[in-house]
Amino acid sequence: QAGPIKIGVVTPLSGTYTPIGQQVRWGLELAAKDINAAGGIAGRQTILIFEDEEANPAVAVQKAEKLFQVEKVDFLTGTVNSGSTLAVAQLAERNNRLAATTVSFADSITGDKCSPNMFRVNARAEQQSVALAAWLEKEKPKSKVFYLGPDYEMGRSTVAAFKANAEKNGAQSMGEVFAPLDSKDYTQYFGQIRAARPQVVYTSVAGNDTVRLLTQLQDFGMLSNLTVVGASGTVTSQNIGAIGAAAEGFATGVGYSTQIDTPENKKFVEAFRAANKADPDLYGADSYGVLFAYKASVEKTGSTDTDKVREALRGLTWKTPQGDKTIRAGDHQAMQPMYVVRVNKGKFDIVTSVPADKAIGPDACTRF
Amino acid sequence: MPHVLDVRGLGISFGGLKAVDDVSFSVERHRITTIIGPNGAGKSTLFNLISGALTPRSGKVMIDGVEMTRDSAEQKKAAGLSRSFQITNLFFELTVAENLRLAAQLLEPPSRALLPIRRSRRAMEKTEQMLERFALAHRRDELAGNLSHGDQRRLEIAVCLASEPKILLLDEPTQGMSHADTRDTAVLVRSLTEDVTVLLIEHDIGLVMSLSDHVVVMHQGRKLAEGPPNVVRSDPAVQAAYFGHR
Amino acid sequence: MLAIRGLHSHYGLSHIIQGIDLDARAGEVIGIFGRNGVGKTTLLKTIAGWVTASAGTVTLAERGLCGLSPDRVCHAGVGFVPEDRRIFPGLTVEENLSLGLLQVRGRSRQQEHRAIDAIYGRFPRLGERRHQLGTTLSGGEQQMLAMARVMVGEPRLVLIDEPSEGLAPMIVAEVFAIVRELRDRGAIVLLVEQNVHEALSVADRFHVVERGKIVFSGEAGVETDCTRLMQLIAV
Amino acid sequence: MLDRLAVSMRASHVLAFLLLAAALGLAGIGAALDDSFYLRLGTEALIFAGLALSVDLLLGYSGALSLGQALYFGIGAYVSALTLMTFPSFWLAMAAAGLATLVTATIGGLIANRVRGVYFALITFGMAQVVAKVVYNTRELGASDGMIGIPVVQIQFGPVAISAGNPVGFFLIVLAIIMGLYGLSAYLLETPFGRVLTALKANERRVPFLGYSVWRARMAVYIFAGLVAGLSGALYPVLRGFVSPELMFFATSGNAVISVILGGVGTLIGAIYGAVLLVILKSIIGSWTEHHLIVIGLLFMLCVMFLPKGLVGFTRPWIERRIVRAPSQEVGASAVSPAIVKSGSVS
Amino acid sequence: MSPIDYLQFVLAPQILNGLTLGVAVVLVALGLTIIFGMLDVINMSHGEFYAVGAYAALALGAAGVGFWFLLVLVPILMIPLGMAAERLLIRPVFDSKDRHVTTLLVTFGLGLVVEDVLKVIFGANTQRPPTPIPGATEWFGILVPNYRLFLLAVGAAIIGGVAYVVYRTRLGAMVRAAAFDRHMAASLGVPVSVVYAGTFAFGVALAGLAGVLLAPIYSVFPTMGRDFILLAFSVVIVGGMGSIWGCVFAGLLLTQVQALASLAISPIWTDPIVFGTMVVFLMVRPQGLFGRLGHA
Ligand SMILES: Nc1ncnc2c1ncn2[C@@H]1O[C@H](COP(=O)(O)OP(=O)(O)OP(=O)(O)O)[C@@H](O)[C@H]1O
Ligand SMILES: Nc1ncnc2c1ncn2[C@@H]1O[C@H](COP(=O)(O)OP(=O)(O)OP(=O)(O)O)[C@@H](O)[C@H]1O
Ligand SMILES: CC(C)C[C@H](N)C(=O)O
Ligand SMILES: [Mg+2]
Ligand SMILES: [Mg+2]
Repeated sequence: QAGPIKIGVVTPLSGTYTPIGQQVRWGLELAAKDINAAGGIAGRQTILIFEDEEANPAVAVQKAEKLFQVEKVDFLTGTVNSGSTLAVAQLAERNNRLAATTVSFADSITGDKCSPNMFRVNARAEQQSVALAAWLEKEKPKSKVFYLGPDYEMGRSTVAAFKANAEKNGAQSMGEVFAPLDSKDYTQYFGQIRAARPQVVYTSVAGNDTVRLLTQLQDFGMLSNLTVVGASGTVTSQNIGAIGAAAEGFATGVGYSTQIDTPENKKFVEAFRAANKADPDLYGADSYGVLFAYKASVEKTGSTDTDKVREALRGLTWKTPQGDKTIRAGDHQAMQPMYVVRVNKGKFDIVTSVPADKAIGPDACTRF
Repeated sequence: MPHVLDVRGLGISFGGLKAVDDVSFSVERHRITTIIGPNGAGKSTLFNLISGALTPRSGKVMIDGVEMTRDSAEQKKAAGLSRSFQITNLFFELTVAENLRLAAQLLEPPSRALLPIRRSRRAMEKTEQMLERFALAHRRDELAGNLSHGDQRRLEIAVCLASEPKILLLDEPTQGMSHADTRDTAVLVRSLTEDVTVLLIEHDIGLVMSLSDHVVVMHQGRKLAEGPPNVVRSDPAVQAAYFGHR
Repeated sequence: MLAIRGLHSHYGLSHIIQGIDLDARAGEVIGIFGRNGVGKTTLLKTIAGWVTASAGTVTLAERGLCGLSPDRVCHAGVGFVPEDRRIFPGLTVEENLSLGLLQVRGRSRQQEHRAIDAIYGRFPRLGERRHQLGTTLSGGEQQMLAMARVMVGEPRLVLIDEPSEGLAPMIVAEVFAIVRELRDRGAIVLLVEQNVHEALSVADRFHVVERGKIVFSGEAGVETDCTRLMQLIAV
Repeated sequence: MLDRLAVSMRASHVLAFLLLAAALGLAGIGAALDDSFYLRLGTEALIFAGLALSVDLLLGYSGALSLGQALYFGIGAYVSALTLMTFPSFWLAMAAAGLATLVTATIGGLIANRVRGVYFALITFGMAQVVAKVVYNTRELGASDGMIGIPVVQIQFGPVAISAGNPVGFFLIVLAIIMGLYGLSAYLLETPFGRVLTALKANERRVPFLGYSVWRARMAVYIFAGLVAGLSGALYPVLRGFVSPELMFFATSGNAVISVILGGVGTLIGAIYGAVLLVILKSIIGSWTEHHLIVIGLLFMLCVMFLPKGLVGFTRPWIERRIVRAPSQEVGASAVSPAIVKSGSVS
Repeated sequence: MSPIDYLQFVLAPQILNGLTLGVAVVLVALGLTIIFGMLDVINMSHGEFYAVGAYAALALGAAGVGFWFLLVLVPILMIPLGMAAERLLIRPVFDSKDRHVTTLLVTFGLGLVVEDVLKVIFGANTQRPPTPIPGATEWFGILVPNYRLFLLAVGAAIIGGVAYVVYRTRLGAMVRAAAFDRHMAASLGVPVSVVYAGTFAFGVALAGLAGVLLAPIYSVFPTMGRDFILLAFSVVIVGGMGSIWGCVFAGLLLTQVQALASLAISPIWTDPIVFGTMVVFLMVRPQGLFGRLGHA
């Protein structure tokens, strides 16, 4: 059939997750522009249809249903909350359409709650942890680690993944604490942290929460003899400015950095900056990449038929600014090279990297 | 036969103030007993204690010989005690007829509570009867809050009577009524005694004298005197405390 | 000094005050009588600015009061003691009283204290209960407080709605003594009362209201006027 | 003889029939066009209308503002979800949810009915907050991710079965249930018990002196409202196939309150109109602009300020006048006629 | 760890940090309790006014206005904003029967609008003004940032000042009278319109001041208004509406409950515990710790 290809985007455009939704939007818009400029997907123009999910799974599902049934989108992406992603995955199955997340971390999405109709092109908690834990072992062997995660499934999942990897590498766990989302004052956990006398703090709080956590750690003079590492969403271009000096030395395992030294990435960063007056972060980059995966598989099969595209996506390898990504057929999780990046003078420097196959971790999906 | 209402050593205090202090008296069936006393003597507080609006610190309230001191207002109401309020206390956002019917609904057996209200014939009839009797029929669908003060006072009494109580406590019923209405109310109260025992608080001394069978005088929370109207009136202590020297 | 001309007012569509004319000189007590629901309260509320007049004028000492907000009316020298007393809940007796001081601007703290103390002197019971919440006072005490609240100011016109309502004879006498005192200070008092006999003992003149109009006016001292009054209000 | 409330309720019924007719029309059109999104959106709107209805029962009649009604909605949803996942029977899920909300609403009522006014609003808010957080932290209930995998059930009506996945069929079932709940609520208000509820709102302190237990009346209406919310909530997972703790959050309770205000407090049918309108409005405005908060916020403000009685409160008097038809008494004339006390008429 | 160490390094700092959070919450709750307790208006947009204050501080600070000057300037700038909000939104619905509900909704709508407008103007990303008073002070091995000490002191001064105005001046009585009975208050000479607008604006200005003071600690972003608001409402209730001392006491109490529960039980249960505490308080003492029933 002719006419444009419609991509539905259900992402938070209001509320706490707005900054993430914004990166998703910018990444996708840039990708659509680039694709359309180069002749579209299989010769068809690509249009994006955005819906605000308000970081609420109930809203996400309703909006996703609208995109599937009224707009008849061919493909859906954008969900940020792991809860929304899981609910949308189920909806995609019931509507026999495909969806992908470019943000959610929770391992369960491509693990025990995997769905034949859901793909993940970003790095899950496990992948982030492998690279970071390996680096940590080299940097600070046998270190004592304290974990501070946000109190929801993503937080638990990231902490659990990093803990397992770090302990495998010989680190010692000194305690863990989960702080409610949007905690105002992290100083109330400092007592516990101090008491545990760790050398390293691992955290997976995100957005505004990170700003508070790191600046409060700094105010209380706790950063001086502490290495802070974290999940890839913890410090990003959206909050690094507000964190300021407190971000110095923060290290994370991530699938993307603006410093990746390839022509593709340079071009991408430049275009992204020009369009949005901001640096892309992992969400922007992963969202940019997802459209190319879809393009590749549609062009391979020559149709947008769900089953055919699914088959094409499984095992697909495609090019992104981050390098080549491959979707593992067994659980629909993208494999990608993982980088350890560290904040130095307000910028992320790549300090080491782990090849895609080393980072991916076991396939825990049993549904297909 | 026990007294219809018996009050024994009733007392309550607010902070340090003994608003009602060791008050005892009995009310004879089908008689009009009036409580008089200066402002702040504790008359309304006494009503509050009897009717269950307040729980006494000490003493007893007996209705028909049954002790009901600590029973709630609705339990006392069920035992046949109805009261009016000194400061008009109606359902201002409901119409006159609805005010009355709410009270009259009590006449229906509880099993009707979940049947359509149209089936509550008795309550409907009682409402109509009260509207007629208190000359409020032409205002039946007016909101109670929009009535003039005097009309509200009449409605207040009507609401109390609509549930056919055994004992009626009226706190200054004629307050704010015109002369004509006051006179009519007196006639009404007198006519009630066939079925009802009335306990009255009044300041209109003419009314008290002409209406009461028995008068209780309160002063500073205590009972100062008690007796037939003219005896009480000539009591020098009452003269000093209540009427003032004129 | 007080001149009311052709006053009309409405509640929604109901035409309550239907053309009232009334005059009074300083130091006069004017009784306003009538059966329930004829609009006496509404008349006072219209003067006080609670109800907007739909036509007519009210002039007090050359100053037009119609269309002014109630606080402006108050500052023009009008004190109002409404029928349900309207003691502020949650405010103590003293706080209730002290609000009455607002009518007069520019008094020193000391003068204000003196005004309050004078009130406590006249109503010892209010003094005793000065720190109690105003609404926990007995009915009579509340009436005293409502009158006292106006007396701490310097009203030139006092509107009093059924002040003897609910009061013991001794206090009723006290209340009417206050009315006299206000008159002696040179204030005009518009006194709405059901207690006609007592009211006639302080009033100089009176008007009978029916259906929002004055149907009869008389002098308190004139026997025939009083007889006519009793006929009119007692059916 | 009709009283004011009865006339108003009749006017509400007229509006209810209009809604019913419109809904049936929509179902027909939807079926003809093979639409499923709008039918399912309509179904969701009706489910939230049930929640709004329960808020209006409390607010509009007994005068108690519940800021935590989503608690019972959520409990209904979770219990229904858990039941469906172990034993996929629609009616069993409804029964289980109903029972669970009865029990929890009784407990909640015992707590909340100790206070009134603003305090009631806040205590209900607090209770919902506590339970929502507990669910949010409980991994057995899916914690923050919620639970997915609730099967699409067949809804048995004797020998016939309708799939919950059939948009028209399920829409009609939900329509029937919600309108049934509306009918039941409306009926309740037409009984003497219902009148005691209206008295609570008008002047609670006077009620005991008329011989009715305030506590009992408040408990009864609270539990009934909880049940209405719970049964509505039980429908949610059947429709969407998942539950998440957000269903219990303040936003859900708040939306229900807003629906009631939008539709008209104390009209019952207004709650339903309000909820339907709000769900549809949010869906439309959300797609139209990302700054939908501004639009919705302005809409609330304008609605409260210029339609203080809500949409139904605004239109209903018009219908009422048509119902009464008989010339209403001239307010102006009667108000000025003095109260004529026929001498002797009282004796 | 020895008990002494536990006391020194865990418990004592925990209590102290709870205290600064407590002062922050009280600062936000103060304006809320004044508007709530006196005007009987539930201002759901209070948090957004707090955000406006913070953004104003951020923007003016970036334009070179000094922190000390901001402390005065921002509250003053908030006053016309508060007056306008009162005039345009609160006044028209103030006399409706359900003042609680209508004002709650109107201000809720306002909050939504303000939040989105802030996002449009300043962007969605988090920002943070520099800490005005850097450095930290050490006591017995406990390190306390100087700015937090400053916050404690300023917070105490603000609370004292507000309490003076409300309790010791006739202004307080005028406001309460006007809230209870507009007509009667006016007839005693209370300029009711001015009083309403003034009280509301005062509460708004306090929210703005809290925004200036707290921005360096808690950072600035469009949804920051939702941050404190739930806790602040709980504080207002537990303390008793309109009661300044109740607000202070409850603010410090609830944050200590939170701090200690987070230590003794688990941080994830602090929210249920804090709100549970509120529910229990409401059941046992619905008028609040210092409040009076019938006051609102
Ligand atoms: N809730 C309360 N708190 C404190 N004091 C109270 C309370 N209720 C009543 N009082 C005090 O108790 C005393 C008795 O009041 P009560 O209302 O019973 O008087 P009363 O005899 O009815 O007077 P009146 O004839 O003026 O109505 C008064 O001094 C009053 O101030
Ligand atoms: N808020 C209102 N809305 C509509 N009508 C009202 C309102 N208040 C009073 N009325 C009507 O206006 C008329 C006059 O009332 P008003 O209170 O002035 O009478 P009044 O002469 O003071 O009577 P009373 O002696 O009973 O106090 C009455 O018929 C009353 O029902
Ligand atoms: C905030 C993001 C970094 C992660 C997202 N909330 C998730 O659940 O996976
Ligand atoms: Mg009394
Ligand atoms: Mg009157």
